[in-house]
Amino acid sequence: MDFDLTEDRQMLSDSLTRYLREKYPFEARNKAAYEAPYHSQSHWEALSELGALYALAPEEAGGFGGTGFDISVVFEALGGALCPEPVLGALMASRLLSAAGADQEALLSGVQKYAVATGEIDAWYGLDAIGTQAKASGDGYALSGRKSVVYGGQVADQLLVAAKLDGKVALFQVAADAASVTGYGMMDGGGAAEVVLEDTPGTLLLADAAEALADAANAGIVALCAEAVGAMDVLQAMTVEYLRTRKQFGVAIGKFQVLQHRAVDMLTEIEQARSITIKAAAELGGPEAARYASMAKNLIGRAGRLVAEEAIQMHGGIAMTWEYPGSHYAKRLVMIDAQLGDTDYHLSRVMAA
Amino acid sequence: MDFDLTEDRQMLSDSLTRYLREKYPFEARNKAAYEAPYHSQSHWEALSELGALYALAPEEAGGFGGTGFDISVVFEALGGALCPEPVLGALMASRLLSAAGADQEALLSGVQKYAVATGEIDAWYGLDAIGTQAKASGDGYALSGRKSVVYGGQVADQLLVAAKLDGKVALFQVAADAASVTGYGMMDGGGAAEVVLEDTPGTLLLADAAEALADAANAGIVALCAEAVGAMDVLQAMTVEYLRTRKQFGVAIGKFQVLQHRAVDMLTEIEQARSITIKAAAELGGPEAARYASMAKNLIGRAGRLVAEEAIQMHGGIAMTWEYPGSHYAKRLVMIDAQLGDTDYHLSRVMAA
Amino acid sequence: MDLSFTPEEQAFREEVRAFFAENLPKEMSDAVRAGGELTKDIMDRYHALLNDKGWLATTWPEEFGGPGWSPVQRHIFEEEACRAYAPRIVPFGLAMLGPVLQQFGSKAQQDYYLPRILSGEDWWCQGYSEPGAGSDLASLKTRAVRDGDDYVINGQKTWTTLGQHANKIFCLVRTDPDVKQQKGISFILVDLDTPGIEMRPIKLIEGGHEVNEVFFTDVRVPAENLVGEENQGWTIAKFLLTHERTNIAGVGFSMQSLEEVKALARKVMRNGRPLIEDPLFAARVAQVEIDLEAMKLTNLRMLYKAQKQGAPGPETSILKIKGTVIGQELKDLARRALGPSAAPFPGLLSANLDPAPEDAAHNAARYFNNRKTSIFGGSNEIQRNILTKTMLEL
Amino acid sequence: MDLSFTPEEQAFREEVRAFFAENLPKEMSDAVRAGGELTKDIMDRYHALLNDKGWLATTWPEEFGGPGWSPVQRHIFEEEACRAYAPRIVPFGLAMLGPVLQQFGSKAQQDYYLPRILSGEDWWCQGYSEPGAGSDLASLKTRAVRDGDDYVINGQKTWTTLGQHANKIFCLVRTDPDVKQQKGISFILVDLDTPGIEMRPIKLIEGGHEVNEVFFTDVRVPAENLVGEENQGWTIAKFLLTHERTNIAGVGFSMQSLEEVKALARKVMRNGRPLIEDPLFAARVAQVEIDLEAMKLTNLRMLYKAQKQGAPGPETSILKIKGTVIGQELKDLARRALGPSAAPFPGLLSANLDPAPEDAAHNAARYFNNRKTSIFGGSNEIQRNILTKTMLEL
Repeated sequence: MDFDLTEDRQMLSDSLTRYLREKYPFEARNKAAYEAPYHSQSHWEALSELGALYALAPEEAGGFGGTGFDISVVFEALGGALCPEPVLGALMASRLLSAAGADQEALLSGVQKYAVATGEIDAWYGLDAIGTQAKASGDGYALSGRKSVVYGGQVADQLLVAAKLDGKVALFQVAADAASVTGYGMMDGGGAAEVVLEDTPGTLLLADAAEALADAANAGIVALCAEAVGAMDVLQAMTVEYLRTRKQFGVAIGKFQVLQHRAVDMLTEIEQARSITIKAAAELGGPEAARYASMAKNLIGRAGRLVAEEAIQMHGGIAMTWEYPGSHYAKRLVMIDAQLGDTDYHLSRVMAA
Repeated sequence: MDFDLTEDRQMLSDSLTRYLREKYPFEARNKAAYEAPYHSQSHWEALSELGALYALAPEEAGGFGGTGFDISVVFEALGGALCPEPVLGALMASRLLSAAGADQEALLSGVQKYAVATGEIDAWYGLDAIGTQAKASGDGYALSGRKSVVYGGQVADQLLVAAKLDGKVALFQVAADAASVTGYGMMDGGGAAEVVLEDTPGTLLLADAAEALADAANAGIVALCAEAVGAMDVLQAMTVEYLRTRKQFGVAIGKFQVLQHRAVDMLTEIEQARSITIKAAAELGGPEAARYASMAKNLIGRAGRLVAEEAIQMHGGIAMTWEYPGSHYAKRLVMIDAQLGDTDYHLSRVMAA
Repeated sequence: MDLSFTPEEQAFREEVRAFFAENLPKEMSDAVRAGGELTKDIMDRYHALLNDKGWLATTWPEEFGGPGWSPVQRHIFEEEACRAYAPRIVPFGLAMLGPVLQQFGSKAQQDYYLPRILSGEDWWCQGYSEPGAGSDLASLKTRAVRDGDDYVINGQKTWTTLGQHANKIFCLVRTDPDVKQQKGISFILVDLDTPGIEMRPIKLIEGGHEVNEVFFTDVRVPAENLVGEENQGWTIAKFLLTHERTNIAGVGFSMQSLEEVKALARKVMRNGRPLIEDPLFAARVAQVEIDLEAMKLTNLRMLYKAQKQGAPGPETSILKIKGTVIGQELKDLARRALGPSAAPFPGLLSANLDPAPEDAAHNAARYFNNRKTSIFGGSNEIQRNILTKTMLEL
Repeated sequence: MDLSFTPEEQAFREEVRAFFAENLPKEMSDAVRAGGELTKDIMDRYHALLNDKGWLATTWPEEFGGPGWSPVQRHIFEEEACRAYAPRIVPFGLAMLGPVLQQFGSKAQQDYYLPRILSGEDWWCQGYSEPGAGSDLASLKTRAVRDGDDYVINGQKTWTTLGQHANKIFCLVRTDPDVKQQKGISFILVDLDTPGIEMRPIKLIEGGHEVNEVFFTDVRVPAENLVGEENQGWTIAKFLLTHERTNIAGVGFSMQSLEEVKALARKVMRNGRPLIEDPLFAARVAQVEIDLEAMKLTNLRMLYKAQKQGAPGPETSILKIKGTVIGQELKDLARRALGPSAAPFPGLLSANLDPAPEDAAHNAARYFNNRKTSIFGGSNEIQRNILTKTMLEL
């Protein structure tokens, strides 16, 4: 049993954290996060150069990581800085390309951006209800349907699209410029796209992609949970600092016992969130991966909302403003619940197990 | 719109409250509540004489009340004193006898005690799964099956038993001494019985009793909710008084802001509980009775648990003792949830509507 | 004990309902349903619509142009306005300054200002909060110094709601710095055109512009603009706080939200079936529906008590606490129901491309914006402190 | 980062598991499963069983007769003991007084008392709390006055767990009333046979006899029974509080409870189907299962940290708070699962008539009894105060 990071991972964590803090400070983050194209090409390249993408894939796929703990180290650092870059799409695409045995050097080097397009308006989280259809067409396939809220889709070069082929969910690679892609910004920063496919050509990667998509989702969940833990730590620290300095009725509000105990409850839930994220990371790739991913995503959804709402409430008005960084952390923590399955979806999965 | 009690109801409330406080104080209550036969015949008679039972039935049935507000006035007074007498059975039986057009003077005068036997081990709250069967036998009927946790059954003279007859749920009157009745005491005081029927003779009251049983349950729920409100008011007052007088670290613990705010949250939930009980009482007998009864029982279940647990926690060890009256209020408030459908059962009914 | 309304009250409800059905432009109710910020034009026209009917100043006595309604009638009016998806009446002139002037203002102030509030000629905003004093109003620092026939004001106000539309502001200012905090405060009326005033927008968490900062630099205001006596401001502020807090529980708005959530959950699909059939989501909805049903009664009970006693008691803080929690829970469900389609920043996508159903694109923004309700108007923590003192006497 | 146990640790787990499988009498595990109070006989025999194996004093160094386990081994042992439904080891002699004597006791005290704890000859109980001082230990009033070679003790202790089985008590007493509260306290060992001691049972909320009051009237205790220096008691008390609080999160017991709840929910019927198929109940179970799964890791993380640092940090208060909340939630579910059959007072009905399934008749009693866990050992409010100071530094 060992709860310390390996030296390599600690170095990666430190270098990412330092870069984000020094080179991608909050004003720059907000500009990239809320103005088209809802990310920053130069910071994307810098993160790639620091190895943030290579860390997401195992050696056999050309990376130097790829375990749950590699993923969580990267995303915890990203979460601490509310980094809006489309790294999640890269992670999930990397898992899918590995499953397909496809080359992914362009992905890991950051040269090509990938987005994973599974969700549809009537099929957000599961795969059963997917309506997008693929059919053979000449040498390849043609896809028709609409993919919604494709995270990172607004700047993706390549889309990995889940579509029904002969009744099974298959996976295709589609060049973004072959599809009708409408990008937009998000409530919590960063971007996504609506992707409309009309007999759009695609390359078949996996004819039966259910398992690979499940693995990619599990990896994505570990990433989102780690991102949330990173963001919660920062928001908790900001809140405690505010309690220490803000005065009302002549004393620091941190002297009010009610706020003290509520801050302790935040701390407790954050430690629980950290724990379940470690567990989900440890189980990633194993037979229990989905179960622990669901546990983690459920707990993160609850803890994230608690931390966000309590942080706002304890700050008072200031945290209701765009200018205060804490408000953006709160938004991210609430909105992260809707990605890759929300608290209720994952609770249902744990119930069914 | 008028939220005051009528003069008659106020007088009834006052006389019951005064009697219970002066003549049935806590030591007497505990003795009756926890020692066989788990009630007190003399107090039962006194309550009857004060009109507590006549108030539960309308004039056409020989009473002088019978509306939701009559019921809630009586039970709120009983709840404030944690009265263990089997009045709930009388109320529900009175509703059933009214539906059957049967005479109920023996019930309303308190001469005969009635208990309503619907619940079974595999069919606590609904009627669908009832396993007790009735069949024609000579001039009457014979019943076979087992009824569990029949509140007040330990001292009942008459049992009103729900049993399947030709596939429908019918209602029978069974003399208690014709059945195998095993009485026992309850965790929160008062008594109940296991009733085993083996070709036990019964008189048919209603061949299709579903509607009457639903009405009796709705009335019973109004009663339990009012009882809980009465008990919550007392436990809240005890808690606030304790906060005022108990000192730790040199100050009254009521000066700790955390306890203040939690006591306020108790108060808030009690006011909500009072409100929904009033609403359920107002709707009793009408087309929406079941819906509002379910709402009330769900809210009471949650509020009762909150008030009980918070009262114990804020008192500390003293409320963990048998000697302290507050512990018995807490027990009643928690256990009341299991009677006539718990929070989840009633939430499901609201969901389905 | 009788929960029914009188025949007169029921007739009144019918009258109000018919009025909205016939007179509220669809464009207004559509804008309210859509959930974004309302334009000044819509708010102005709604104001005029009610004023023409004589139903604008619902809390004013008839002598000043109010409709002379009982608290129950006002309650019915508010319920029906919510039911019709009417805009909210902007409260600063009508619900706040109006009663203050009627109670503390001079005859001249009443004669001049009250008609202008009704006509819409003046749009008032509120200068109470300051950057350093949130819930701790008594510590405010904005100074007003008497200089001849004027006061000269220096300082800063914040959280000034809809100040961008206003031409006037009423302020609490410190007129005596040497006495105990509450004692040296005055209540003064200021024209926003006066030189030395600068209003700057505050962008809120969800991106909206609803509140502002107001900076005062050597702003000269005629002394006749003082309301009541000098240093009487705290009395006026408390009057406003304990004065009937209309619809503090927000029951009507929560009923609106509940209907929206239910409609949405019937419409959107999750795991191959309508979301409302997911027992976990349905349980969340039913739970808050029950709490809201209880809150309706709690609200009426306190309304009844206030009507009997002539003024609401401290227990209205219960309405504030529980009412905002219910409202926030409903906004949470409305956001949650959308899943990922809650995430796009509203307004960037055309309706046919927006993954959220009609009228739901603002749901996430509304959830975040709505967090304010447990903070402003005396935070829920302050309300608990009040109840501790008044109801628990601890 | 590696969550797996070493091969040695896994082998140890197998060894412990095999030991319980082979040696724990079914009658003991049945009694634990049934959930009522355990008899002194069962507790004594379990004590002897572990002592014979050398696994009794899990936290003691080998020199004093401990097994020399690492914290991880102790954790594994506790998990397996829970898994086997073994009784709890009574902690007062083994987990509390033992370490105190090893740290602060004289050689003579160690030589005399430690073997008697292991052999079971002495059953210790704890004299800390007093009627006027719950969480506020420093305000204790029981006086010990030096008189020749004795101390004369007067006062009252309460919440003395299992004191009815004990022959000895260790007490915190005030030896100097004139100094600051914490400074005048001493730690002393008292034979319960000494004249002037009276022990009275306290009946608990659910009807059980688990704790007692102890009255001291002119009780003469030899001065050699003092542990450490006079007025050093507070140091010893703090040592005990910050000393490794074994299994404070109660993870093993909660895992036991979770399995019981699940088994029960598969067995009992509600609305015509097994309760576990009711989505609302299943959601409650899954929710607490997730919290418990996280708590397992939180527990291990803090164990790991303690092992590295040599002592647990203040963050163990998190284990206490969240661990008790999870345990209480599970007891609530176990009671809730029974519906009305939770209500009979346990022990009054024969098994064939009891409406509750086997081993579930005590579920309501256990729920109520378990409320103590968030009160004793430093209430959860005190734990939050500790975390406020130590972790938040507010």
